Amino acid sequence: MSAGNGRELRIVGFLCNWCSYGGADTAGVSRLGQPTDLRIIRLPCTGRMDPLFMFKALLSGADGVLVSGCHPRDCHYSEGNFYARRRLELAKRLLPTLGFDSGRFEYTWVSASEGKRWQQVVTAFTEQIHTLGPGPKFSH
Amino acid sequence: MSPELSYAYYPGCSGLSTSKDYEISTRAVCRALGIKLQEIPDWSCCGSTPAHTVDHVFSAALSARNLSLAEQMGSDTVITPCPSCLTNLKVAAHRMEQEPAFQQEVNRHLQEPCVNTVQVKSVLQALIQDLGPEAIAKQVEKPLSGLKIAPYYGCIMNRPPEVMDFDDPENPVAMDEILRGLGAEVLPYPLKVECCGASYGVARKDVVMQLSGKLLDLADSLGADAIATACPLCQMNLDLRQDQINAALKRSFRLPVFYYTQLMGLAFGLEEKDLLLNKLNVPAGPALAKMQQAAEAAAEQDAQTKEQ
Amino acid sequence: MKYVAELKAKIREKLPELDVVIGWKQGFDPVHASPAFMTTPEEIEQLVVNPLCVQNLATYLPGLKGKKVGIVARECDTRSIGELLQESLIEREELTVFSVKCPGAVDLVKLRQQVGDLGRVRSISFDGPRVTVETPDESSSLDLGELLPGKCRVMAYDEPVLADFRFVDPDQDTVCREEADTDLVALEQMDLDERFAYWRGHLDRCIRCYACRNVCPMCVCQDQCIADTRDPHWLSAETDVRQKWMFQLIHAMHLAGRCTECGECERACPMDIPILTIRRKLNREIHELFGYTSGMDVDAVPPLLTFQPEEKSITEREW
Amino acid sequence: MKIGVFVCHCGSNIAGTVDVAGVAQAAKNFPEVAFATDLLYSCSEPGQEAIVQAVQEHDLDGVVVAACTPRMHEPTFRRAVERAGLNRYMFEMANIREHCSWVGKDKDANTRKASDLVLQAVEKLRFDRPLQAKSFDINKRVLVVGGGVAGIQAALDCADGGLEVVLLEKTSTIGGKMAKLDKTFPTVDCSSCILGPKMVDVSMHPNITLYAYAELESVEGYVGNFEVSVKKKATYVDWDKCTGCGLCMEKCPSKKAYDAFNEGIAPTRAINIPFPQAIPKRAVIDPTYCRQFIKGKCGVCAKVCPTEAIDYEMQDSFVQEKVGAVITATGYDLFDYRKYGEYGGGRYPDVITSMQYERLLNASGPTGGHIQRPSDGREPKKVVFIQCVGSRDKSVDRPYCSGFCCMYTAKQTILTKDHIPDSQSYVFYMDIRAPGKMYDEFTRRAMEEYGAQYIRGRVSQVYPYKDSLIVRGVDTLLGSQVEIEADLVVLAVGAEASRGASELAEKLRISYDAYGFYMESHPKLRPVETNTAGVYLAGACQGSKDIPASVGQGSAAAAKVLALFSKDQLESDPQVALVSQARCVGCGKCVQTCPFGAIQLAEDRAGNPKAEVIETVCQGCGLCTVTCPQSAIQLQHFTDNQILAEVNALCQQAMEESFES
Repeated sequence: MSAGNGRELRIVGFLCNWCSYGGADTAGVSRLGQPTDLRIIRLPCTGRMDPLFMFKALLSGADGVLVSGCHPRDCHYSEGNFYARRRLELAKRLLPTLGFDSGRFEYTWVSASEGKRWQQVVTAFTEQIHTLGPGPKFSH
Repeated sequence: MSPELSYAYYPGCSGLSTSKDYEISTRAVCRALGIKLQEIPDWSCCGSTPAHTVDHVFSAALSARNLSLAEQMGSDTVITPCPSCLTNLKVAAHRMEQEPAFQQEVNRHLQEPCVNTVQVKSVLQALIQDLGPEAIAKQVEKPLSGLKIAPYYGCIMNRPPEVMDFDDPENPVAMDEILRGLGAEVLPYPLKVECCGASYGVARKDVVMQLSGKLLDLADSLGADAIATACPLCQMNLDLRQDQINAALKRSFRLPVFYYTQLMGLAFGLEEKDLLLNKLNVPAGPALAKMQQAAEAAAEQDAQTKEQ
Repeated sequence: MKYVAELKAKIREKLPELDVVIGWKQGFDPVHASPAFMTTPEEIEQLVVNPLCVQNLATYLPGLKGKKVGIVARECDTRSIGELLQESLIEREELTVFSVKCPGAVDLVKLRQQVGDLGRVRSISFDGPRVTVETPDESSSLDLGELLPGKCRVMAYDEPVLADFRFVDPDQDTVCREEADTDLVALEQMDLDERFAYWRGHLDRCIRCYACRNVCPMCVCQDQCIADTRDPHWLSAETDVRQKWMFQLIHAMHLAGRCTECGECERACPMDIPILTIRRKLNREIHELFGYTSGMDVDAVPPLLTFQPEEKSITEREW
Repeated sequence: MKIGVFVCHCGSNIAGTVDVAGVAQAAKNFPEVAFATDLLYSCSEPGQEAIVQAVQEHDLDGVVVAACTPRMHEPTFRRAVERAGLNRYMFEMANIREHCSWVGKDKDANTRKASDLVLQAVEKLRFDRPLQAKSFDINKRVLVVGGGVAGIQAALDCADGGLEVVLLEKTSTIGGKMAKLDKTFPTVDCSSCILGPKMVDVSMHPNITLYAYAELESVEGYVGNFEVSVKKKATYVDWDKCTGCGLCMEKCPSKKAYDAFNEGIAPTRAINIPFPQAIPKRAVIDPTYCRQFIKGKCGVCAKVCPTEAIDYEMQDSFVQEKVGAVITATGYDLFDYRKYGEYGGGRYPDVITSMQYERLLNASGPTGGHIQRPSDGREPKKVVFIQCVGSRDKSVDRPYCSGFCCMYTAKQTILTKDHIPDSQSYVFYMDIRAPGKMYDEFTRRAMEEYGAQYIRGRVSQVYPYKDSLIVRGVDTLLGSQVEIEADLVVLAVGAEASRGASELAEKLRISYDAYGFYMESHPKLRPVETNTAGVYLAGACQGSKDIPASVGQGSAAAAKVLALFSKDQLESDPQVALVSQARCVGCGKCVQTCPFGAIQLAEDRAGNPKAEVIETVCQGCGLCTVTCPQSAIQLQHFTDNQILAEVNALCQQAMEESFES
């Protein structure tokens, strides 16, 4: 179940502990197969997601970055994802100006019960990154 | 008044034969409402029943040919009065849209490939959605007051819903709205999408007797004066075979079965040559007379109130 | 400017109540003005206001918090002051704003392109839109409009955001103007690869002097900047382009919704890296998303420090 | 630092698709790793013991376990490393099961991924610091939201255990759905006879404060110290004066009010007490029907009330309560029977819901327990029951089984026969779900002793014909169409999340599933806990369930609260924000954004403003850390350095490749 044949690309995921990390667990418990490119970093909340982590990952050679949190209004901490949405949307919009395809970064909401949705998100995002190919190279 | 409505028009084979009254009255009503129908030149069979039971590609190609002709006319919408034609045209378009490979296969059979850009609607859908019930009601000169009608849509006008995408598939109301606008009393007719027996009329007449008999029975039990329908095959089973049903079920139904376009024409005050009411097997006379009586009674009462 | 005498008089009048008044004075050569920190009547006499006074003096305000400060500010400078007030980085009661109608500004990079080595300039004088530059060899007459820095061409300020005293010459026109942002337009005409190469090329030249940061009025972290610490360790001392790029992104993101586009970063950059473009892009997106322009309303809440449960302008992706 | 890495096989759960030994071998080369091995079941007693021994033998000061999700066993392993003498926060988990072995098929790819995840955990662990929990006082009162049978049970158990209980009920009486039922399955004993005494116990219990006709307005705080605001909706009757005599109801001239208790099967008065056994037995005015409110004049009830309790000017009022834990027992609502147009619910008066039927059966119902058709009051002889109305049907977004409809339908066929001996019941069903004690026997009795005819198949249409209803369906066992001329059709409507469940969840900060049912912490092992500390679930709010299961969960939630309150103090999670005084410039942005008010501005010795975190209030979300431009405030255990280390660990290889070309 690998998106695109050939070698893996490097995708870094930032997931909130309460919803999306749980959603990814639910997908695992249900054995919902996914491409293997993604590596997940657990955050307490998407409010902890500094958009600079995304830039840091892309500048460090990640080919794609995915952030997922609780659906708006369902944040375990009430408001974290509301702030995150503004910050992440803004950061996403800056990417093309810097020469990065904005499709290299996505943020979304997946609840702890939405294992199926998580599978869809991972699969679709991994396919998207494979379509874009490896990120731009820094050496001349 | 909204800008003039104009459609590519697909009459369908039965419109030229068994349901000539439907076809003629459809044209007459559209003319009265200012709707322009441009008949698709050199149209051919839609591929209904015989073709699609044998070969889906062939059946779709027959429909696609007509769609392709409509495209060449530069039209964006085809309308047809016949639900069977509607189903076939829509199923072909739907499947071609879903499966590009199927579209290619279909187009292999056609001289001019079908791009599949034309929308297909029933005349009923165009009347209710594009023109609207108010515009129709405005055209009424002789309201059908006092006429109790059971509206009968037939089984395929709205189903399957994902293809037909019009009205409620279990409880459609488009025709109800139009008839109500004509001044008729529209009965809540729960079997409005039940099967009439359809083309079993040839192979298993007994099935038609049962199924159509049930439809007539319910309409009768509700006190209907008439049934309104939108489908040539339904009309035929209910009207042409009403005597046979009576014989088979030992009943004595005398329910005229109108095309809803005939009723519209009546209310618009159109002439017999545009309605062909004489083509009905169960005569419309008694029902219309009843309506007449009701109208006269109402007029009398009206006059009395004025005197007072 | 004709109002300078009046301005000096007002500062003299107010000086006893103030710890310091910040303005400009003639610098070390004819083409440079430098910030003046006036505490005595003598120092007030040195005050000048002309298109060479290019520094945004609001930069000094957070560092003087707790003191009674007077500041000579052009319209665009008051936007920075507005933002600082909004973020409670300075106190309104401690501040006296001597608002002057901007006489225009000279981008010294552009001047150098016109007249060559600036060290050879003997004198420079201004007469409305004309600029006369004397060198040992020649005297040239230039159009001030051609010498304006980029920031004066994308946003026009007729009035200050706030002022205690206002100084305007009779029939003095607003010099800055609102035109297309040519840098951003040029960048947006490139494809993604070209843009990436553009920044990789520019940012590779960065020498990490942090002048852009030090001059920024909104960079209030200063000594505590995360570029200068290992805890947290956002940046290493490596000289590769990623570190430099990351620094500029940190700077830009920390200014998102706060940057007042004063252009000091770009002016101070010894390598002429077009870093203001990134900030302008962010500001433009913020305006589109939240209808917000930094610094213009002292009572507003910066858009990244608040939220709406339903964000009208954000369309999230469906999966 | 000396780090130990333990890679779990989890039997074949991980080892089946990950080369576990290979991962452990690779880990030996990771920075500061002094020991690495694989374990068959790391969470088992021998597994934990192996970790403890390794820590002591190799003098480790940090442990990484690569196994299942930390949401499952992080607490287990933290206790283990603590037993080994380490601080429990010197521990990280790599999730190589749910996020790796269970979702990837390619063993090589999985192994590489697992190895990356272990490196990531090691890099994070290198920045872990020992954290110490703080203790804080707790308020040993409990709030129970919902006065159905689950809430009643939870409230009584807590109160009997010595806790002060605040019980909140949305309607004007407790009792919930169970109070409406006539009999209960499988014993066919009278519902109000077994519930009634419990309701009385609630009203008499000295430890229970009951707020009926009240809702939860807001919740602040955290486990041990919640502050809740309760909205007492205006009843227009002063309940301190009202004696429940019912005179007002008798005299009220507005007789067409909607009777929610009787499911709208008959009207009630604009001022009413829902049923004679109501607790509290107090009257409420429904202003949508009251003439005083509609026309501005009437005042009959005010005139007849012997205690002058009527107050037309009454407004909603608010009460603040402090509690240490919350039990939500908000129950369920019934599927809207109008959604299946083909059954004619809402259009044909003789098509009713099972709950409406329950009211017709009930001796205290509007017909006095005589089954009468709503249309003409005639006693029905043929009753058709349609099951799974709003259950197990994707097309109406209700794919789940409601679990209790098969049973109550069987009960209703039995009661029908009892009430009308010459009647015949027909049941259209999909499958009979009767897995409880004595349940299957009960459905068999309905069929065999009471002669209910069970037809396996769905109904396609119900329509009126003359005086009766034609029910058309299919008998899938016979493979034929069925048509029954029925006098009454009863729709066995399924359960759905109660309306307003999601809004309440948002106030309590608990999760709910796609259908609005509250999420338990673990579907098997933590069925009454939520992921929000101090908030527990009881009854059908967590998922459809019958009375015994609801009562059981009510007691279980009470036991959880009693265990929580068995200590005088709780330990706060030390994974909270910490301010670097040196780096803070006192701009107050963190104060502005903190959702909990956990940060305040204080002055340092020099009088400079500095942010200060109230540790027991901070919930550890990390919003402040991102807000602070100079990163002066760091969420411990999720510091910038830790997340950066994880990013670097994951990107290292990619970075090197990027420079190759």
